[in-house]
Amino acid sequence: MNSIPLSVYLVLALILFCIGLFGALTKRNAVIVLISIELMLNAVNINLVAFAKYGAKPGLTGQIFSLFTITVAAAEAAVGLAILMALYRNRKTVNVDEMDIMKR
Amino acid sequence: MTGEMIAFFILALAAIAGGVLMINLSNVVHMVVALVFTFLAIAGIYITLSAEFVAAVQVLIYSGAITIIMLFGIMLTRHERDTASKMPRMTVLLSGAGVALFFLIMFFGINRLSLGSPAADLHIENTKKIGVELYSKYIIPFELTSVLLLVALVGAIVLAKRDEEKEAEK
Amino acid sequence: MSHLISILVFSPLAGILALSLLSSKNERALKLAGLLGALLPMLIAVIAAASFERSASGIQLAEQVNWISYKMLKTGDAAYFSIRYEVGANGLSIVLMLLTAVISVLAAVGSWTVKRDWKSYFIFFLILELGMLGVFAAQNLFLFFIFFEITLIPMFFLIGRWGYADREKAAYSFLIYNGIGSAILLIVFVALFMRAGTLNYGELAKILSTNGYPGLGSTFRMSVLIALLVAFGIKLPIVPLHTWMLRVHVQAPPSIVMIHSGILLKIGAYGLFTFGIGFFPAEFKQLAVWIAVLGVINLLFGAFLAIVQTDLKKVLAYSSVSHMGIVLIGFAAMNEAGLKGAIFQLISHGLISALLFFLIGVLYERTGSSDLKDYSGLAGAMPVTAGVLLAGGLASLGLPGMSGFISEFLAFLGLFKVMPVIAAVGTLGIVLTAVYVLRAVLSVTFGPTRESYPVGRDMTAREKIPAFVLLGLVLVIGIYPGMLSEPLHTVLDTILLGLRG
Amino acid sequence: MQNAWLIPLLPLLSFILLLLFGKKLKEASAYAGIGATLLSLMLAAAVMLGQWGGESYKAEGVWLSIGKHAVTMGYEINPLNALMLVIVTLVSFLVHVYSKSYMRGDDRFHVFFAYLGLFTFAMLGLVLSPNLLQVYMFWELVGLGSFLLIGYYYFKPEAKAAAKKAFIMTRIGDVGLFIGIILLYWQAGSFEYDEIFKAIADGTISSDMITLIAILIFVGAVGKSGQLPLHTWLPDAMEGPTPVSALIHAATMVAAGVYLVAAMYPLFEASSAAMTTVAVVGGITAIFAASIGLMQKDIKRVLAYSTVSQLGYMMLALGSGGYTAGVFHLMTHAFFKALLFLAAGSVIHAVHTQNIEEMGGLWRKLKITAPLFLIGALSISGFPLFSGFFSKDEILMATYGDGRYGLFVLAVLAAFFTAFYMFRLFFMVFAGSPSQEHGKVGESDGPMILPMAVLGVLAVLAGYLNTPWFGTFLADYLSHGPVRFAAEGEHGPIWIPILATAVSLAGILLAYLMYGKKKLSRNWLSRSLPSLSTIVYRKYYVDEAYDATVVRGTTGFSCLWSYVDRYLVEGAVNGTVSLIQWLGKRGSYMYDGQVQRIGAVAVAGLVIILLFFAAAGGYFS
Repeated sequence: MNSIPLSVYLVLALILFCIGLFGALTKRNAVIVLISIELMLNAVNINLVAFAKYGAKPGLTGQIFSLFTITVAAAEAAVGLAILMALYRNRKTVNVDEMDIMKR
Repeated sequence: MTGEMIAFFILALAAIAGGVLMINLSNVVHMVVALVFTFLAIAGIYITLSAEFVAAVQVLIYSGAITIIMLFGIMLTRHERDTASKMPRMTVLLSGAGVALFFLIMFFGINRLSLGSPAADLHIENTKKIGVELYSKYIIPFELTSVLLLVALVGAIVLAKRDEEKEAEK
Repeated sequence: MSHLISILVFSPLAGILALSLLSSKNERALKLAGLLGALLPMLIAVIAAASFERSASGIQLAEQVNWISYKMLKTGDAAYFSIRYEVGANGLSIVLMLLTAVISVLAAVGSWTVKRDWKSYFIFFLILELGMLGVFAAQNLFLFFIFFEITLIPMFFLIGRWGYADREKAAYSFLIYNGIGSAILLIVFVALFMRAGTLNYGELAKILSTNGYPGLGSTFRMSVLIALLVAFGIKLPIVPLHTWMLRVHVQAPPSIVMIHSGILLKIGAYGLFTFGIGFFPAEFKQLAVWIAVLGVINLLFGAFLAIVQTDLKKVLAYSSVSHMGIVLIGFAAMNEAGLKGAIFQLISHGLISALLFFLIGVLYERTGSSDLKDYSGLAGAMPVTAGVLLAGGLASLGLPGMSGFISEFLAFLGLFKVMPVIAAVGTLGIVLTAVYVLRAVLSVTFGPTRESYPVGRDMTAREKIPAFVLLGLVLVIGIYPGMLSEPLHTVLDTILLGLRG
Repeated sequence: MQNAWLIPLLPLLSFILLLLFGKKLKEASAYAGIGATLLSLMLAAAVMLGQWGGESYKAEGVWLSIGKHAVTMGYEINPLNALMLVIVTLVSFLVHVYSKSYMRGDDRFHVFFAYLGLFTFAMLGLVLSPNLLQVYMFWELVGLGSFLLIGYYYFKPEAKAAAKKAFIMTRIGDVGLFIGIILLYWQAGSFEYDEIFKAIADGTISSDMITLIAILIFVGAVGKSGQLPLHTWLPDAMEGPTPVSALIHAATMVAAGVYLVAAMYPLFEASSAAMTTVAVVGGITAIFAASIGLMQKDIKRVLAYSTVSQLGYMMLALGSGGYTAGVFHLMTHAFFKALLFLAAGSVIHAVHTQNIEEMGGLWRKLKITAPLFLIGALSISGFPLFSGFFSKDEILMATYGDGRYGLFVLAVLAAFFTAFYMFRLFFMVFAGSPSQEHGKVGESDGPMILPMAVLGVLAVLAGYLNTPWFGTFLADYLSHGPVRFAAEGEHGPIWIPILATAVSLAGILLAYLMYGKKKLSRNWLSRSLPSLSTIVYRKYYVDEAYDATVVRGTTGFSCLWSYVDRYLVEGAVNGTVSLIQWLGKRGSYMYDGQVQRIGAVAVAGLVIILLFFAAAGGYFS
């Protein structure tokens, strides 16, 4: 039954997190950057759920936490996209490298 | 090799493949679709971790809601093909190196990590137990989440709404 | 358990409260409130000093309240890390608190020359006093650090807003140098806390004196001591970390320099004494030669530079550098005479430099300059001021019968016992001190009297009080040092016990 | 004798009183000073009478404790300091009286008397001290008194410079004393004279150490007593009012160095090298200063150099083992030199100049001052039967008896010089005709004459305290003290007094021929050897040499360090500042507002922290 060790889940989560991170850092399209961040959040969720089962103190807490994370992620996606729309309206682009308002 | 393992490997492969595809594709819509695969595979992995409710939520929210929002976002904005404006090679390489280093360090950290024996009873009445916990022990965070969602909703609307006064001025 | 020390430390808050209720336009009331706000701590300090048992050793008037405590995962079972609110006084700190309170009152009187923003000035002033009192009252490193930081911020504003032309640069260099010093202190304190598990002075000293306590090896001790030396060396200051202090001396308003030179510099020496020698006697002994050399360098460097300065304030600033060298010399001697000399020097220099800077304030108000070239023959126009200035200068150059001599003599007496050659080089400083003090004082007071001087504008009664009080204290200590040495005796005994191991 | 502590306190009281209320007392403030010193004088005389043949008395209390050692303060009466007490109080009293008239009309009259009180207090305290620390403290305080009085005319730049010079030069000597005392403390474990002498007698201190300490203490004496090479301040100190010169720079303070050596005599005796040093320095100073005195034109400067020279004599006596001779000469010198200064003051008071070339023919105008000056001059020249004759003889005999014949020759030569320049002075001032009109020249009034008369009597009689003919009262008296000196060869070869007389008469005669009768040209020396005379006139260029080496050296060194401070230390600080600014600027160029770059940097930082953490946590092991 317990033939799958915890570390395998963690490594999977790590791989997904790294993919998400790489995407967030290198993609120019803002939508893809947002979605990469979602991927990173998902990787974290895997960790939470994995620890809920295999952790030092197994229990439901990890799962509940992941639920909260998902909620927050959804909210984040909505707001992020709203910001994106507003930006797009002003600058007619979704390229991240053209968004340098923060410099000023 | 048990069935569980096989299932896990297939799902993990699917998840990673979706991610890698997302990185390598050039069409934005294709990228999002590739990521749907990953989200679905992650939902499967939740099931192997005896978290059926989380898996269901994952399918509903990620594969459903968030993906749809993203697609809307893509449709509402104009997109050149992503290849037209590639990142500078240097940035990509450096970011890649940083991420790889990060990966290595974390990998060494979590390698051969094992903490106690797995819980055996998580899958029994999983949804019910989560519900009970959420409405008793975690009631305050739960309510706070709802407030957060409301605020996000209002905020998203305010942000995305055209500035009518300004429009009117024009 | 009496709350006397706590009341003393936080008594400036009363003045702050009163000031904050007053209108910021009402100059007289504000100044009066500031003065009364400083008088209250002095009264309490006198009461505390009176109720202090002189011959008893250890911490007196101690207070202890639990404050923060938490458990570290790794250290296992019973190791609760707790930080308590603990204040108290030993013979040295009660004397320094008294000195702080007295000099604050006199500096408040000296603040009459402040021209604007009296309200915020006096509020900062009282916060500064609170911080200084707290530094000496604190009985653990955490509180010490907090109060130490509390002194920095008001000082920054006091220099930066009420100083002379180049005040902002002075304020920033004060803040940055002392900020670096406190950063080092913080690291040291945290390291000690993690390794020893307590921050209380007494407990720390006990733990550090037991050999082979885990995690407190000789390398660790030595590096902590050196870090302390650097941190307090900035405050003291030790050459070459002195440049900030010169700027502060020159740019800050004279009443603030009274406090700065009189008390704040002493915090460095107090820290070095309590933590450096008190916690790490054996390591300090290993470094003693170097500290003696540093002390002599300070002494001679300050003196040589003071000879060629053209600004009275700069002369005094370098003389402070020079005098702090004597503190180091006394510390390096590591015997009763030397340590006593160093501590006497703390108090004596506190009084003397406060006096001299007060006089600079008086002179500046009348002539608008502190350049030596702009002065001549003041003895004719302002005989009392000139006389007090001369007396202050003589005290500064260590004339017997005044407090400076006792400290100088004892410090050298101590050092000659252990390092006669270094001490002999240091005695050159005695001659140089005479040279620069006389050069500065005589060019102000002697010579043909300028006609432009306002005759009959000698010190007013308000100005005479601080001048004569300070001069009187200098004389009293100089004539009968036994008065001061008695409460210090028990402190020194404790420290010397640690030295013998 | 138990009341001896009152002796110094009375003048202190006068000082405090005058400081506080002097402004209101005005001219009356003189009476406070005079009264205080008169009381002190009476007490001192009582103490000395009680001391005659009695035992030493000592009282002290703990002042400060250093570990187990208790440093005490107190007072001690022994034959030596009882004698000093009388000398000091007497001269001080007379000077007070004299000043009342001399300083009349000065608008800081009360300050002058306050300073006199302070000085008298310090000097008496110094004399009464039973331990070296206390000696050092009062030693510095007399320096302060001297400094204040030299700089009394604060508005005169020369006075300012002289005061500063006096303080700093003596302080250089004081540092030697300071080190000597400290070393002695760690060797003998005490500051007390008794204990120190006991330690020396027990031989617990190595002989090299004794020599070192003795020489260091002697350095202090050199500074205070204006011995070579720290003598230059004393002639400059003549910028002070003349009574001050009489009190401080002739009779009392400058003798403190001699007193110190006398008080520490067992220490010096324990080291022959130290004794030689004292004798040689004294002998050379005697001839050196006397030769400068030959050429000076300022009446007070001549007397000042003569003081330096006579102090050298005393040192020579002490260094040659002539304890009594040294102390004896100290006493006689105090009287006749004070007399000379006061008389000089009277002359200056009358003619308002100090240049002797502008004087002349005053014998008839100053009918009382002139004979008194003559008494002083005869006494200092060693004219037979005057006090200086006896004390100088003793010194010569002691020197001869000690076997240092080179120094003996120097001493005889110095005696000749002394006689010559004193009478050069006398004839130039009082004989001949006035070279310049001074308006109405009047004799001084009673308060000025009286002290001079008293001193005149003493200048003659003091010599009979210790003579080969009537008995050696002084030596007997002093031998009761704690200082056990070797029996001296008072009865040296008979030709020595004769030689001394001859030399002094020769000097007087030569001066008479040159300046009284004008038989010989005054200027033969400056004409025949112009360079030598210039060198002597310019005081061997010692001042200039010090200025060129020590003063400029120190200033240059200071400037050098001030550049180091400004450019190296400040520069390092500024360098750090600009480095950080540069880094910040570069960093801000990199920041172009792009979110992803910010993110990338954050990740890089995270990775670095993780690397550290992993390495420290032993991940990779």
